[in-house]
Amino acid sequence: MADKSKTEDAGKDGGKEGGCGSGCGCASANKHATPRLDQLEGGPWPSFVTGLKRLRDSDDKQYAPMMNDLLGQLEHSYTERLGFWKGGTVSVFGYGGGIIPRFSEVADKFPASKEFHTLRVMPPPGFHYNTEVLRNICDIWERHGSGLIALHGQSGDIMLQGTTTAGCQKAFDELNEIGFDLGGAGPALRTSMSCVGHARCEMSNYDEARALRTILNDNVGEIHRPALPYKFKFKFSGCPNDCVNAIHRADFAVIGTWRDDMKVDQQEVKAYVAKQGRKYTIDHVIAMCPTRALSLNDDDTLDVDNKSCVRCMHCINVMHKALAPGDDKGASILIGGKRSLKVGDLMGTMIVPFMKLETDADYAKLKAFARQVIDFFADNALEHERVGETLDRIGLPAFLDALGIEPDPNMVKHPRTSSYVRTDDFTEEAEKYFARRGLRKDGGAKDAAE
Amino acid sequence: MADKSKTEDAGKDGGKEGGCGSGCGCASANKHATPRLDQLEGGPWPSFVTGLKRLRDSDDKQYAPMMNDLLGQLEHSYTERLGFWKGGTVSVFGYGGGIIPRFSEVADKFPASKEFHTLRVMPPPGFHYNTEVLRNICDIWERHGSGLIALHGQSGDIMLQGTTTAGCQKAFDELNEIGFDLGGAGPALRTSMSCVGHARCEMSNYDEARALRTILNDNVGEIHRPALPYKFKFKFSGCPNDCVNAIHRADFAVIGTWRDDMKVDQQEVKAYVAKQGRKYTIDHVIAMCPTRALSLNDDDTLDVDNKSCVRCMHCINVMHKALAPGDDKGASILIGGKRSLKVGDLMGTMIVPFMKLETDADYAKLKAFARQVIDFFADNALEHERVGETLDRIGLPAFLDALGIEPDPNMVKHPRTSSYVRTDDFTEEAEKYFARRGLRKDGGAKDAAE
Amino acid sequence: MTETTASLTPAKPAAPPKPRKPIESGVPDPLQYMHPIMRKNYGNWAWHERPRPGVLRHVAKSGDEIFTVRAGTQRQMDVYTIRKLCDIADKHGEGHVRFTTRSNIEFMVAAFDKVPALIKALTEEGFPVGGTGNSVSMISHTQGWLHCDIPGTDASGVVKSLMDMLHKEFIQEDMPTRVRITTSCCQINCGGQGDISINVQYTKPPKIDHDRVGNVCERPSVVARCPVAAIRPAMVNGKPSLEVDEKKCVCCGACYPPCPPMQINSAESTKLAIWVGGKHSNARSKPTFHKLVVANLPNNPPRWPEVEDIVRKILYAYKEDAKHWERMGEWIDRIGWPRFFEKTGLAFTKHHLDTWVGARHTMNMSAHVRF
Amino acid sequence: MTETTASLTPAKPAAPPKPRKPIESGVPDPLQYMHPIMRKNYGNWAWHERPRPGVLRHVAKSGDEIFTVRAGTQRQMDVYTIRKLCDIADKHGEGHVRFTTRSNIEFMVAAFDKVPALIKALTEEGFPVGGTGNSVSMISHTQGWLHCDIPGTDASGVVKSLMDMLHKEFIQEDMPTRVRITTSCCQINCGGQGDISINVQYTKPPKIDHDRVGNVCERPSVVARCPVAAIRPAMVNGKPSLEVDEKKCVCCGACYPPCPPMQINSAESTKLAIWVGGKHSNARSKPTFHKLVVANLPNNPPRWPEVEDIVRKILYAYKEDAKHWERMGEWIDRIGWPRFFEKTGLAFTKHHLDTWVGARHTMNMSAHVRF
Ligand code: SRM
Ligand code: SRM
Ligand code: SRM
Ligand code: SRM
Ligand code: SF4
Ligand code: SF4
Ligand code: SF4
Ligand code: SF4
Ligand code: SF4
Ligand code: SF4
Ligand code: SF4
Ligand code: SF4
Repeated sequence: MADKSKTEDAGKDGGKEGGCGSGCGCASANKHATPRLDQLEGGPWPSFVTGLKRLRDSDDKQYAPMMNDLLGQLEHSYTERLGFWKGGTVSVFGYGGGIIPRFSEVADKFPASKEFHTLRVMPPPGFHYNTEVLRNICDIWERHGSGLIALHGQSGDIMLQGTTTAGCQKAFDELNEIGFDLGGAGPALRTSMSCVGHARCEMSNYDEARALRTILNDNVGEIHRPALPYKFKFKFSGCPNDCVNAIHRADFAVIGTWRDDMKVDQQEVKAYVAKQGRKYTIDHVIAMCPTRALSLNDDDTLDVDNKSCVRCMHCINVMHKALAPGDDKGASILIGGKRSLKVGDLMGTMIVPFMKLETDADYAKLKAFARQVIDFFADNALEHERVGETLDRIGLPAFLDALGIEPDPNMVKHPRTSSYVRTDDFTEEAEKYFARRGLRKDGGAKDAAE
Repeated sequence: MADKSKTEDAGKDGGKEGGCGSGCGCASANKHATPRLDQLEGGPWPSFVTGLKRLRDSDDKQYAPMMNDLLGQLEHSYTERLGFWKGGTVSVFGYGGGIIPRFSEVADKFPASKEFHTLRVMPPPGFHYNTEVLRNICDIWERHGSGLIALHGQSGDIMLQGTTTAGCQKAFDELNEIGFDLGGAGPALRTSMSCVGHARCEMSNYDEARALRTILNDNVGEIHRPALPYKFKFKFSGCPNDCVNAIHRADFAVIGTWRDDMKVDQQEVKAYVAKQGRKYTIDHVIAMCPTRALSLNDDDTLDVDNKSCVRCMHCINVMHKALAPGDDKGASILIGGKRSLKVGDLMGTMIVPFMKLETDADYAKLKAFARQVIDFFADNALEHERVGETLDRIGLPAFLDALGIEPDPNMVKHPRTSSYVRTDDFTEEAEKYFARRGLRKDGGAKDAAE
Repeated sequence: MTETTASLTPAKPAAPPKPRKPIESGVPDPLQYMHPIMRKNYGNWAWHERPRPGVLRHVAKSGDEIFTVRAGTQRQMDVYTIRKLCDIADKHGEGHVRFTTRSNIEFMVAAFDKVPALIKALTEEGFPVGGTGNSVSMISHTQGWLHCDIPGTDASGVVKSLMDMLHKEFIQEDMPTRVRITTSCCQINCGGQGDISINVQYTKPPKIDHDRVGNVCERPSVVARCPVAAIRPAMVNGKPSLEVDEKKCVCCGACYPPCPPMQINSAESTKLAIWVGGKHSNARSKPTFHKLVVANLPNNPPRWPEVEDIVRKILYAYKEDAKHWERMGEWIDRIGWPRFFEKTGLAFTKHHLDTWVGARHTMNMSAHVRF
Repeated sequence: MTETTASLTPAKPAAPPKPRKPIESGVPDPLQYMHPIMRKNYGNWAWHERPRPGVLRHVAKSGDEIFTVRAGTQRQMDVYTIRKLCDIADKHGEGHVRFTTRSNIEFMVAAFDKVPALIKALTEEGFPVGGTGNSVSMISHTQGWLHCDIPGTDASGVVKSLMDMLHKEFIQEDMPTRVRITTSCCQINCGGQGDISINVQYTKPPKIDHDRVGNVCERPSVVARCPVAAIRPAMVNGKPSLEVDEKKCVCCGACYPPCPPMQINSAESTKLAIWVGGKHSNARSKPTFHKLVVANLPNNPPRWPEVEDIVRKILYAYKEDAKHWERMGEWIDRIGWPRFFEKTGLAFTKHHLDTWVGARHTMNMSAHVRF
């Protein structure tokens, strides 16, 4: 009861909280008053409002007026509780995408920010920078844009937020000269992300940055000239911890894993048990393994049933001095992750249980498979349909068939429970399986990229 | 490979296996030869064929000719690999159901068994008999039927298999006189089953037989005069081990459970660990608890987090001298279990998390709720639709609404993950919940039967 | 109260009046037939143990004990068999028996000293004693050619063949935990879920006997029965009949019971499929449906050797590898489906990939993977 | 090779030719910007530890070490802020930084002795040091009123308000395990899944501006976007427009982006909902979607106190009760949803019961129950 009633009238309090701690020139004549936004300047977290005001107050800069009206429009939104931007079409010479155009619906009140387009610029994988390149980007954006930069967008772009149509071209040209290129927007291949991985993480099972650049740079046309049925995203995580959320937020997720046994240092295991205690170890490691693949021996050493282990990472995360991934490294590929539009949220489906990623040939194979999936998508998806929806619509058997991938039990939680299927060719299909097993060693995975 | 090829030509061998060990008069003129069935007389398991022949060979009995032709038709099926019965309509005076009529499609070849109807007779719950009543049943069926009895059908009936239309009435009349009644068939309330439970099982949480008879005998009309949209089955298990498969094989499953803490005898726990060993205990009890509600202390006593325990029974099944259900006993009610027709298999859905079953009033409440659900089914199900399909079609909120049951988190694995729902009355619904919590102590369960 | 006096005192069978009005006595009271010790300690049992396979010892809170001897039957019994079991119960038992969910018979006696003689008599008469604890119990089965109007095979025959093979596993308790096998003689599957299920699987769309449809079938309701809307009304050589879109048809047979002319069965196309991992109990994991592992096995009476062969492979792979208390499905959940197919030597094909409504929920939408 | 030489040597900005042909250089090579120690030990790290909140120590197989200091930012940064961070990196760090998936900035240095000064400088300049290990890291957020064309609220403002409240939990490592919070400013939910997610939830069907539909919207494709087929073309006062069946409409807003005149937002009806238990990692449990816990919270800028209040309740119930390594959803899976609603004091309503496609898969079809 208490909380509810609070919820009821907290609306009022809302206004009172915070307050403007910045002592900025809110009142001054030529600047829009921003009483609501001002309340977002107090508090310990860095304030985007204070940043916007800094830009507004750089009177010598070309963007100052634009940012004054931008703040005016934003305050207007905070007052009306509505947004006031509409889309449109803006692009740079030679490209069809990469810009998110924004035209104000209240330009009459706030003319200087009537155009406020965003450039989506592809970052170096892993978001590595040196201060020099960051300063260069700032300088360019100070000359041709609003001075507002988001690091980074949820898809990984450097988002240069707020400029005119002319500014888009100028900013892009200079960024392009220092080695940056536009990312994706609209029905196109989108900007990608990869985790820090190889650069600084012991869990990493393949070179994420290399995989990302191998695929994306092989398909720049699909990024710059939107011609797909709908957006398509790649994401790369070095292990199943999935630090870039690839499984849900990528149409094509490459997630590192290993095929051989994990590495166990029994001395470190004992040290861990000695430090944490048996009961703690049992409850937090043994009992938390999703497949009961771990067993603690009476001498405080650990049994690992590597055949039952599903590479979830938990025990390695917990005992990362004692345990580590194996040596036969590569990645799983999951296809079809997306947010909820139309059919509901989808996680990616396991399509390639294992693809070795070590040699040039391995990466070439990955590149070819990525291209094959993009082509499938271009040819088979309905308008505004994500590949996950296509898979869901035509079913996994038809999807695998189209890609020439053999069914593998790793693709499913479990085989069908419904008897509603025509199985008169079951025996032939079984023969194919036995033939495959006879010929190939590493199951469905290998086939995938062939 | 090996197995496959075997599968291929094993068909031939099939014929060779077994062989007739009975030395029965297969050859003799007036009896049908049954070379294939004869092969089912060998082997250590009791043979139904030998039983059928015994009946055939009881020359003094009225059913001998019928059973000769029955064996003839069955052999014919084994040869043609097809069935040769068709349905029809047969019933006893005053009832519309309870008989499964069978007319032969090959009566020309096997005239004596051209009618071979089955009486479905309701057994005592728990299938308890004394030899006297069993002998009485045999005598009746010897006079008026084939002498073939199945104990029991998958729905629990005593199946008196094989008689004429006239025989049905005679057999029923005599059975009815000694206290037996026909069970269900067609779109009607069906015969029910309950586990041995209270009669001989320490896990039992309520009087299964009483619950069964309370509900079924309150609705005999629905059993005998099929008038429902489709079949409706009740099943009763004394605990979540569910020894009568209620959860999948009943439209209305009553499964015993308890609300308070389970009972723990730490001395017996220590004895168990001492006997089985720590590692074994950790791997087979602690790590097998579905909700990690168990923790083994360093002194070999057991911590049970009863709030997290889901009453799965595992630890109690394993350590049944050390652990036992609590004292606050009753049952959960799950609705909608069925086999796969049309929509695919359904397990029952948790609708009443807990209904106390102890006093006369408790059982009266159960009876009233059962009646309410049957009425809902009669009024709302489409033709040939099971209640589980109705629930699936209209959705759980509408279903609960119709029954006046309040939503309870125990009804779901988890709340919705889809944002596609209109929630403008969320606050009012929340108020109702808080009001309920204010008024009632034991959540949604109590409401159910009110 | 719900008791019906009529059911309490068995009346001497009289010449039935015609027509006789039924006594709607409903479900009889079990207490009247129950062993006195069970009646006395009804709802007050303390614990149990298994002195040996096939024998249970239940101890009541009162300290009373009751011993149960469990034996297998053919379920479909002739009156002579039932009387023989009664004789044994009267001679070596105490006149009280019960049947289990799986058609096993149980003899209850007050003291252990009666058990050996009981076991001896049952064994001599060919009733295997077992089915308790970690054994393979009786296979739950259905009607088949013996009685049903829509069967694809004969359940009793399949069960007899398999139980002959499994006899050893029935009389000993040598499995990781109790094993539940089921069979069904058509795709309707009255036998339900099992650790291993042997069910008929149709492999062709129904062959329609157009001449009979008009008279025999209520066409709208047949159309309504099809789960994939593959049936449409049609005129075939002048007669009102039905047509099936064979591209859509999933060969489920649902149209056959309401319309026998839609012949789903044929000696050749009616096959058997084997499923694993069905479970009703709530112990540890939630109840689950069984999953397809092998389809297209020949319907090969009288002993279905190809079925026996596969069941043996699956059962013994499980027996060798599963941990105590792991049901078939839980064993597979631990070791994974890839390993299940390796260990059993069975094939994984496109048909194992779910295509039914909600198939998405059976996909592996995680990076959990096994090698 | 996939390397593009163009990306390797930064060229002095020249007056852009008009029109200038783009160099389709694609994704730049990160090695050129990477800290030398990371480049040297690329792919050869051995283990790591956290000397203190906000600081990571990674040890390479070569024995090399690198220390990382992580700090929070507002993501939407003005160039002055970015330059200030560069100044700190040049003065106290080694000129190399990276950003994380959650818009935190990381400063890499070769030796621990540089760490204290770095932390001091960052803290003085108002950049909270933390976000590592068992902390509440930066909330991942989206565009909102600041830039998007369809927002229901302002993500940056919601995040700033919440991070002010969570500052303490960001700079210390006091949670059961790492906590991931997300926000989204419309139901499209660019912010994705989170342990706790704060998302816009529309509560009314779109109000249609019939005068504009004809010109602005491609009607067939709008009709096609509706997940429940609630939209049909219609003539409204003589003009071609669209109609919504409000009985069917689930207020998802999918029709709004392709057709702005279908106004889904309003100051009153646009609300916020809170979801919990989303998870992407495969650690222990498989990745899961977040689940609805509270809807209909007022969209109350500039500080959304009602949202803060609920987030606090949930977060601290979790903090008190969860075991180490249990993510929000795993904690709830263990204690159960009934207890979650008890401990947080939140309401369970009919709206929590799934009604979307496949709802059946979210029902409790077992006897597993909690009291
Ligand atoms: C900018 C960004 C949010 C942010 O502030 O970070 C964003 C902003 C928009 N997203 Fe998004 N999405 C952004 C990452 C995402 C993500 C997260 C990710 O990529 O990891 C998702 C979830 C994953 C996915 O792809 O499903 C996402 C799912 C969507 C969807 C729903 C797609 C679906 O199938 O459910 C839409 C709607 C659509 O595509 O029609 C969408 C559409 C949009 C649009 C274009 C709205 C529109 O239709 O006009 C937004 C433009 C806002 C603007 O003014 O810039 N955005 N969007 C993110 C891109 C920045 C960048 O390029 O780095
Ligand atoms: C006799 C029995 C099999 C047996 O040999 O034990 C049986 C036999 C038939 N079942 Fe069944 N079912 C029998 C228990 C079951 C069970 C198990 C249970 O009740 O626990 C099920 C699964 C649970 C369920 O109810 O779904 C079952 C699911 C079906 C179905 C599928 C229902 C569905 O919704 O999926 C049908 C088809 C139908 O109802 O249209 C069906 C239909 C039939 C019919 C009536 C076939 C027909 O449509 O003509 C069979 C009559 C055979 C005969 O000649 O006696 N039988 N049937 C069982 C009843 C004996 C008894 O009364 O004790
Ligand atoms: C007699 C019977 C009940 C009846 O009213 O007839 C029965 C009796 C007992 N069951 Fe059961 N169960 C009986 C059918 C079942 C069934 C249904 C079935 O078999 O079709 C199930 C569900 C199977 C499934 O999940 O599909 C069943 C699942 C259990 C379980 C849970 C097993 C598991 O781990 O999943 C237990 C617990 C255990 O094993 O300790 C159990 C435990 C028991 C106990 C130990 C309970 C007790 O303390 O007395 C009983 C002695 C069992 C023994 O054989 O050692 N009983 N039990 C049934 C004997 C059938 C038979 O002849 O084999
Ligand atoms: C830096 C970063 C990767 C990057 O390229 O930017 C990163 C870095 C690490 N992650 Fe992560 N994770 C990062 C985002 C993520 C994400 C994505 C996200 O936050 O949006 C996830 C998935 C979250 C989810 O499930 O929705 C993620 C799930 C994990 C997990 C699995 C946690 C779990 O139990 O579910 C681990 C394992 C662990 O906690 O030990 C992990 C472990 C780690 C380790 C310990 C790996 C290592 O050995 O270096 C890294 C240091 C973490 C630390 O803070 O102590 N990282 N990590 C990201 C930092 C984000 C931030 O600033 O807070
Ligand atoms: S995903 Fe794995 S490899 Fe990549 S950063 Fe996270 S833990 Fe390291
Ligand atoms: S990685 Fe995960 S699945 Fe494998 S053993 Fe460790 S905890 Fe178990
Ligand atoms: S269901 Fe429970 S109570 Fe009933 S017999 Fe089985 S174990 Fe005993
Ligand atoms: S009954 Fe089941 S859930 Fe409860 S503690 Fe025992 S094993 Fe765990
Ligand atoms: S399974 Fe099919 S054939 Fe067998 S009894 Fe049931 S309905 Fe008849
Ligand atoms: S067999 Fe099944 S799918 Fe095929 S037509 Fe008949 S009902 Fe429809
Ligand atoms: S969540 Fe919605 S409003 Fe926010 S950025 Fe994404 S599309 Fe725009
Ligand atoms: S809001 Fe969603 S459901 Fe309603 S009309 Fe628009 S698209 Fe359809």
